[in-house]
Amino acid sequence: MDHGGSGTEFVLEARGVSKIFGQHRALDGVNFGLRSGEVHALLGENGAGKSTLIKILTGAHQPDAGAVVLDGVSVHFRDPLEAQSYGIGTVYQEVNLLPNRSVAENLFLGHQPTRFGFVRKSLIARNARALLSRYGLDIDVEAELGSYSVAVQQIVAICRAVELSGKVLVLDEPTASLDKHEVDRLFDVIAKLKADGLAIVFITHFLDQVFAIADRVTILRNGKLIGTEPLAGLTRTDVVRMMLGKDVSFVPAVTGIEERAAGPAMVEFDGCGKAGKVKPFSVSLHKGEVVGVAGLLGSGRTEMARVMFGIDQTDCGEIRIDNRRVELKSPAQAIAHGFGFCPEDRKAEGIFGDLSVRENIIIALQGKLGWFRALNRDEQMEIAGKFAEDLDIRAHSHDMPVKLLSGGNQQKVILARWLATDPTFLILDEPTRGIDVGAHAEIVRTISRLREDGLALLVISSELDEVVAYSSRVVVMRDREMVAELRGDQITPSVIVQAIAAQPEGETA
Amino acid sequence: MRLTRALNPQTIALIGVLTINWLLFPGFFDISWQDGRLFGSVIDVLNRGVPVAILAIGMTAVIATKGVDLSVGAVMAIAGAVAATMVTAGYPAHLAVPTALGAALLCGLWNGILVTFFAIQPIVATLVLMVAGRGIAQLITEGSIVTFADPVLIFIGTGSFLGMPMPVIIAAGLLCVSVVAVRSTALGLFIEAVGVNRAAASLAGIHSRLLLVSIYTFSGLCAGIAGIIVAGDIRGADANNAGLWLELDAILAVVIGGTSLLGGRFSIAMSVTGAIIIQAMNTGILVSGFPPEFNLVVKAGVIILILLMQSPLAGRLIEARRNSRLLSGKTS
Amino acid sequence: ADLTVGFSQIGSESGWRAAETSVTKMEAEKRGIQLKFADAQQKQENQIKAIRGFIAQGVDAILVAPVVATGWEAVLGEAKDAKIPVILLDRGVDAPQDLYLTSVASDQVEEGRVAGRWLVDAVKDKDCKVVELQGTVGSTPAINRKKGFEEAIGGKANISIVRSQTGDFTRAKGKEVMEGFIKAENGGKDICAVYAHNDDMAVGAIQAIKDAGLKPGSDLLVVSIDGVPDIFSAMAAGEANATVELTPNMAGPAFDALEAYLKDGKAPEKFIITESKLYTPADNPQGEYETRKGLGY
Amino acid sequence: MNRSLRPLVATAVIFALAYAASALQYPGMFSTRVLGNFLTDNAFLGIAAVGMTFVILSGGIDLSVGAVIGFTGVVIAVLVSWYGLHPLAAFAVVLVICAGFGAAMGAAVHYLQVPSFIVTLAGMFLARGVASVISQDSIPVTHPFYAAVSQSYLLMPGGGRISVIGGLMIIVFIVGALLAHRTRFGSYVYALGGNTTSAQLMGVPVARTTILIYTLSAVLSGLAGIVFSLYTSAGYPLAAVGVELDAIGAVVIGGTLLTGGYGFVFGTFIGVMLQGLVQTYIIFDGTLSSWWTKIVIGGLLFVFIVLQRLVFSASSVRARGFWKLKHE
Ligand SMILES: Nc1ncnc2c1ncn2[C@@H]1O[C@H](COP(=O)(O)OP(=O)(O)OP(=O)(O)O)[C@@H](O)[C@H]1O
Ligand SMILES: Nc1ncnc2c1ncn2[C@@H]1O[C@H](COP(=O)(O)OP(=O)(O)OP(=O)(O)O)[C@@H](O)[C@H]1O
Ligand SMILES: O[C@@H]1[C@@H](O)[C@H](O)OC[C@H]1O
Ligand SMILES: [Mg+2]
Ligand SMILES: [Mg+2]
Repeated sequence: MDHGGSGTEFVLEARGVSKIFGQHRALDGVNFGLRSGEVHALLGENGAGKSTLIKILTGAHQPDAGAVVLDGVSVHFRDPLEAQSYGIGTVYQEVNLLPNRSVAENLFLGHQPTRFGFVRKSLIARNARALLSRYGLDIDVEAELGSYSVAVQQIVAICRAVELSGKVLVLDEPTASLDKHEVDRLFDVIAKLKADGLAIVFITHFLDQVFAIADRVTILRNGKLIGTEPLAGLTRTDVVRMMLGKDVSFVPAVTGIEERAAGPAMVEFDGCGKAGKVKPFSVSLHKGEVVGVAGLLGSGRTEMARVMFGIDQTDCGEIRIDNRRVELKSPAQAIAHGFGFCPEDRKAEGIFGDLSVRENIIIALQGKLGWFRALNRDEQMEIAGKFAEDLDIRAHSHDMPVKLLSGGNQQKVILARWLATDPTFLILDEPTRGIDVGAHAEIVRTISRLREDGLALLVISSELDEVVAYSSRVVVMRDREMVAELRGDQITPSVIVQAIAAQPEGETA
Repeated sequence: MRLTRALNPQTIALIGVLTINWLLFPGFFDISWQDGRLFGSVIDVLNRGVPVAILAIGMTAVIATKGVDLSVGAVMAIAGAVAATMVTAGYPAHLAVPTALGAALLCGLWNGILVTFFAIQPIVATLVLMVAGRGIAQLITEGSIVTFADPVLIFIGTGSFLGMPMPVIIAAGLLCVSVVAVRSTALGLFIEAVGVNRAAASLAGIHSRLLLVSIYTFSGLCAGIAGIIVAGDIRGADANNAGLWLELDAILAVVIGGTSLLGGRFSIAMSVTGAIIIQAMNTGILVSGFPPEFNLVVKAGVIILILLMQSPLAGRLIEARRNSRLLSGKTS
Repeated sequence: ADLTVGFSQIGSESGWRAAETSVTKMEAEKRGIQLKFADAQQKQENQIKAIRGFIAQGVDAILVAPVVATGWEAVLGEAKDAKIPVILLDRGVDAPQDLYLTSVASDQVEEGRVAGRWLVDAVKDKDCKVVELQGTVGSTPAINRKKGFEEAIGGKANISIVRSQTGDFTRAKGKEVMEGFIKAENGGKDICAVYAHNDDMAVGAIQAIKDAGLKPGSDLLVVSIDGVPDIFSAMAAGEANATVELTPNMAGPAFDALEAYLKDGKAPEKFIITESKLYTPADNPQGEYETRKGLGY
Repeated sequence: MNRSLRPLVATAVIFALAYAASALQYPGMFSTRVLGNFLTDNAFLGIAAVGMTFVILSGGIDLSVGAVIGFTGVVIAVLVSWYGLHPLAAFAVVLVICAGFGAAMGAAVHYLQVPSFIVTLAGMFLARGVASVISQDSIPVTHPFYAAVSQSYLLMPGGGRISVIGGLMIIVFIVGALLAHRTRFGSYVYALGGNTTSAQLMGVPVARTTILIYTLSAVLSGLAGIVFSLYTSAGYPLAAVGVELDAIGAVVIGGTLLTGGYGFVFGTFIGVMLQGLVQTYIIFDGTLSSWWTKIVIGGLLFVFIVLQRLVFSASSVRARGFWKLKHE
């Protein structure tokens, strides 16, 4: 299997790599070469095999066939540690480092400087502060990582990988939970590293970002290599076609969906809020209406949704459904009223990793039916099959554990779970995060379809293009407070950005 | 498909242990009919395996939710003590048995509340009752072995029905009831969901607290049933020794049965099989005539073997071979 | 004469021991002795802690029922340095004799011998296969009672121990092990006698024998040690044949010796050996049952 | 104050208060003698609990502790009394055996992916079993070295003694604390307890660390066995039954989370001392029957855990703020 030390233009290379999980061929004879001083975007649909490929390149998985070649020499990384020792730094997808340890320790774990065998804590703290300040992050590096937001954690993960990468930096969807400002900063860093001659692999589903920084792209589909090309000659449509094998009309450029304020509201949150989490807000939704929620990271959007779904109980105001006052003390009660909620943190709050796709889809419906009215297997199969088809969920079997699906497909499973309960009001928190262009378009289409079917939807999203595309009203959050409600002509990206950024009245910058 | 599912590691292990028993003691499978009941070593394995099997039924549910119940041995002692002291004090068995079960239920409820509402880690929460519970049992019996002659209690422990020992009938009944309860309702799915991801389960509208409390209560109830059987068997409540260290056997049975200590997928029937494997091993040691000082070594050896068989490593080795076959098949 | 005496008890693992504890408390009360009781839950380390605690409190004397024979030298030395007399109850220790005032105990080897001699007399020249239910593996009474019994049947070619397993001194294990023995020995028909290291196991074994359709006491002889009430009621019902009494009243002689010593410095005998009395159905088992019933067995 | 230290400080305060309360009731408890006894009597437990702390920090558990203590004692006694080996040589031999035993358990946990609960349960049966196969009887160790060790101590004012084994425990705690909090190995242990997958992807040598953790625990159990053997001058296969539960109790009372990733070695020290305090209090009281002793021990365990829970959640609610409480 040794391909020998013949000269090569590549720093790191995959030659004919295959990987099989169970019955499923996740990678099939893939070749991939990475040059020094380039940003190489790795693209493909959810489940195309991108993460699997980089896990093989960095020692987290072993290939079933083929070879990994470093500087022209075939290597067998036993584990990521070994890859690190060759100057390969990696941010894996959805890996949250160690929430129980300090930021500083997370940055330097495995290569802390020591003296007489003892770790030099203050030196590490100093280095950590210095490192993070390059990303404009000024936080207490001795506090637990878990006490920071996902965004901060993501930046820490990137810093750590950069710090480790003498040669190669691998970033698997590093920008999924960053906002624009932070993404820009990351790109500055990447540009600098590239200038220093590092080879950088960059995985993302944001094509804008690809066109902003990538030099070459490699595209995978169904575990097979479709091609590697310089980006210069490609258009968005080319890339999408290569990824999906067909053309996709991306987010339809409709704006200003007419409001359905006519008639009584179906759900009303009137002055609801929770001390310390989200200030009182008032939102009402009609049948067949999508309300978008915009705001910066940490502006309190998720907290608002949690109050709406009865996870946190409102401590003021009142909630009305069809003009009748109701109490929401638990998600179960909310569900009984026809609510549904796709949480933002898919892994921690959404999926049941070890349960099957089928069970993941029917669980909320079953929860609604109760302990005794159990759906039998055939009914479950039928429901799962229907929604899997509607949402185009790609799983080779509905009995496989959902954790083995790619991220995007997991997201669709959760959406299917709520659609199966036949909801009247659906809350979606970042439903398109980490989802490929095809699926993205599909989810946006689904949202529009659900609206037409008469559902009320509240959609939290950081992607303004998307918000604009489906919302009939947009609620803007800032500092845990609802600061604006935009409608009609106001629903444009620029107005929303303004609303997000404006200083509250009476305050000066 | 059917066949491969029947040939799981547990069944193989059980067959293995029984075969060894038979080799060591050729009369192992002899069964005779005596005084209206079946009589033989295999019957003994079932009958003696009952307490651990019943504990394992409750323990499976607890473990499936990512918990563990260390107090079951002590709860057995409490239930036995309550039943025995009541019948010796002149109460009829139809009052004593429900009271004993009620006491066990309360113990389980207590565990459930500690785990759910105080959010104490299960192993520690139940450690409290494991330590104190035996004291409570002794408090009830005032330290002595309370011997009784109540025919109902004795029948529960030693009677027979259709030739089968009463404990086996009770365990089989409990097994059926609980399997039906979890599999023909959505309970099983909910238990697995809570064990796999409690946060997500709550968001999906499952009443996870109620479920957890019920499951610990059920585990307490199982321990109570086992405690009454054990007391009835020896016609007395031995608060100090009843159920001593049985929590470990019950956990072992569940793990041998293939339920992960990390929660999630579970099989009550397999846990009961695990209990029978453990008892087959114990009975094997008894009839084979090994010197008693070897008991623990033999037990350790068998456990290690079973776990080796079940280990994901074994599965992975097979998978790796298959994958390389798949790939080479492709190139050729 | 307000004495404070510390008592480090092993635990409460058997009916006999529970009785010993309650008799000790009764004896202390009778004499106006203040008893500080510490239950060691079967652990030697806890007993050592308890003795150290008693020394730190400055009690007038210490009673110990040592869980094992070894390992007492240091702590008994400390008691000696503090001039606190120590009396051993029911089990002995491997330590220089000047470290304790006296030891009140049965001769456990003799208990085994008494049981063995009874069997030898009972079976005469008949062939007899014996099954043995041992106490907890490694415990002193188990080791000694096995030894004594084997000595007593040693010269007899017609008596042999065919199976021996541990029943952990408990009824439940005694019953389970006996069931196994019965299966292994031709449905119990080949067994002529059961020797149990304590009565609790014998009580369990009797039930197993009955369940197998045999008659304990006649089809199979049952001999055991302790003399707890339940074995007397079994004897009264003709289901047990002999038991060797181990008196739970070790504290009585111990307190007598202590009081005499404290009054006029009279050193008692080093070893006060309680009688290992044999009881058979001829000894009014029902009466014995009644007298023992209230002693906390 | 560092927030993560709060549970530790709380535990220490609870201990101080409990000790003060018992000393008020029984003035005899406030003496260097009793303090010295605390150290000596709990030395073996403390040493074993240090190993247990590492295992629990990594998210595992070690049920073989008590059995390894018993096994070690028997082997030492056999080597010294039957084969005439010098005790120090015997110590070296058993420590090597224990290291191998621990490494095997660690390897099983890692490579076979069997939960540590079960691996170490099998280990417990094996160690106890082998010990009783070697000898059922307790074997006295009579050697001048043993006598010398048990007669050497530091005298404290007031007549209390710091014995060799008590001192050894303190050293083990100090070394253990340094190892856990100041070395790379220590940070790997916490990393495993935090999230094994993340740890592995971050380059923690998971296999090596896991094996080392169980090796460390077994070696410390072996050391505890040596201490136990010095303490009782004997080897007995049934010695130290259930010590693993006491050790787990000490670790947990000391503020280490059983799920791994959080805790302090020094907390375990306080946990051990608290348990010693409870026992000593019960002995000084002297009126509790066998059963009340158990009930009181269980009750106090409950009280300490609940107190700790309160302190822990108080410290986490405020600092973790809004976005961590989600997971309920
Ligand atoms: N450990 C595993 N066991 C079984 N199947 C797996 C495993 N990991 C990944 N897969 C499968 O391999 C395929 C490729 O997954 P991979 O995570 O590489 O996709 P991806 O391209 O990174 O997708 P995404 O954009 O959603 O992150 C998917 O079908 C997935 O279900
Ligand atoms: N990056 C951060 N830095 C500081 N505080 C944060 C950060 N992220 C979240 N928070 C805190 O969490 C609170 C609510 O967060 P929440 O998750 O509800 O916000 P969000 O708008 O939904 O953001 P996201 O899009 O990340 O989910 C914020 O008010 C803030 O105090
Ligand atoms: O039954 C008794 C046993 O429990 C005790 O430990 O020692 C003496 C025995 O007779
Ligand atoms: Mg991926
Ligand atoms: Mg959010």
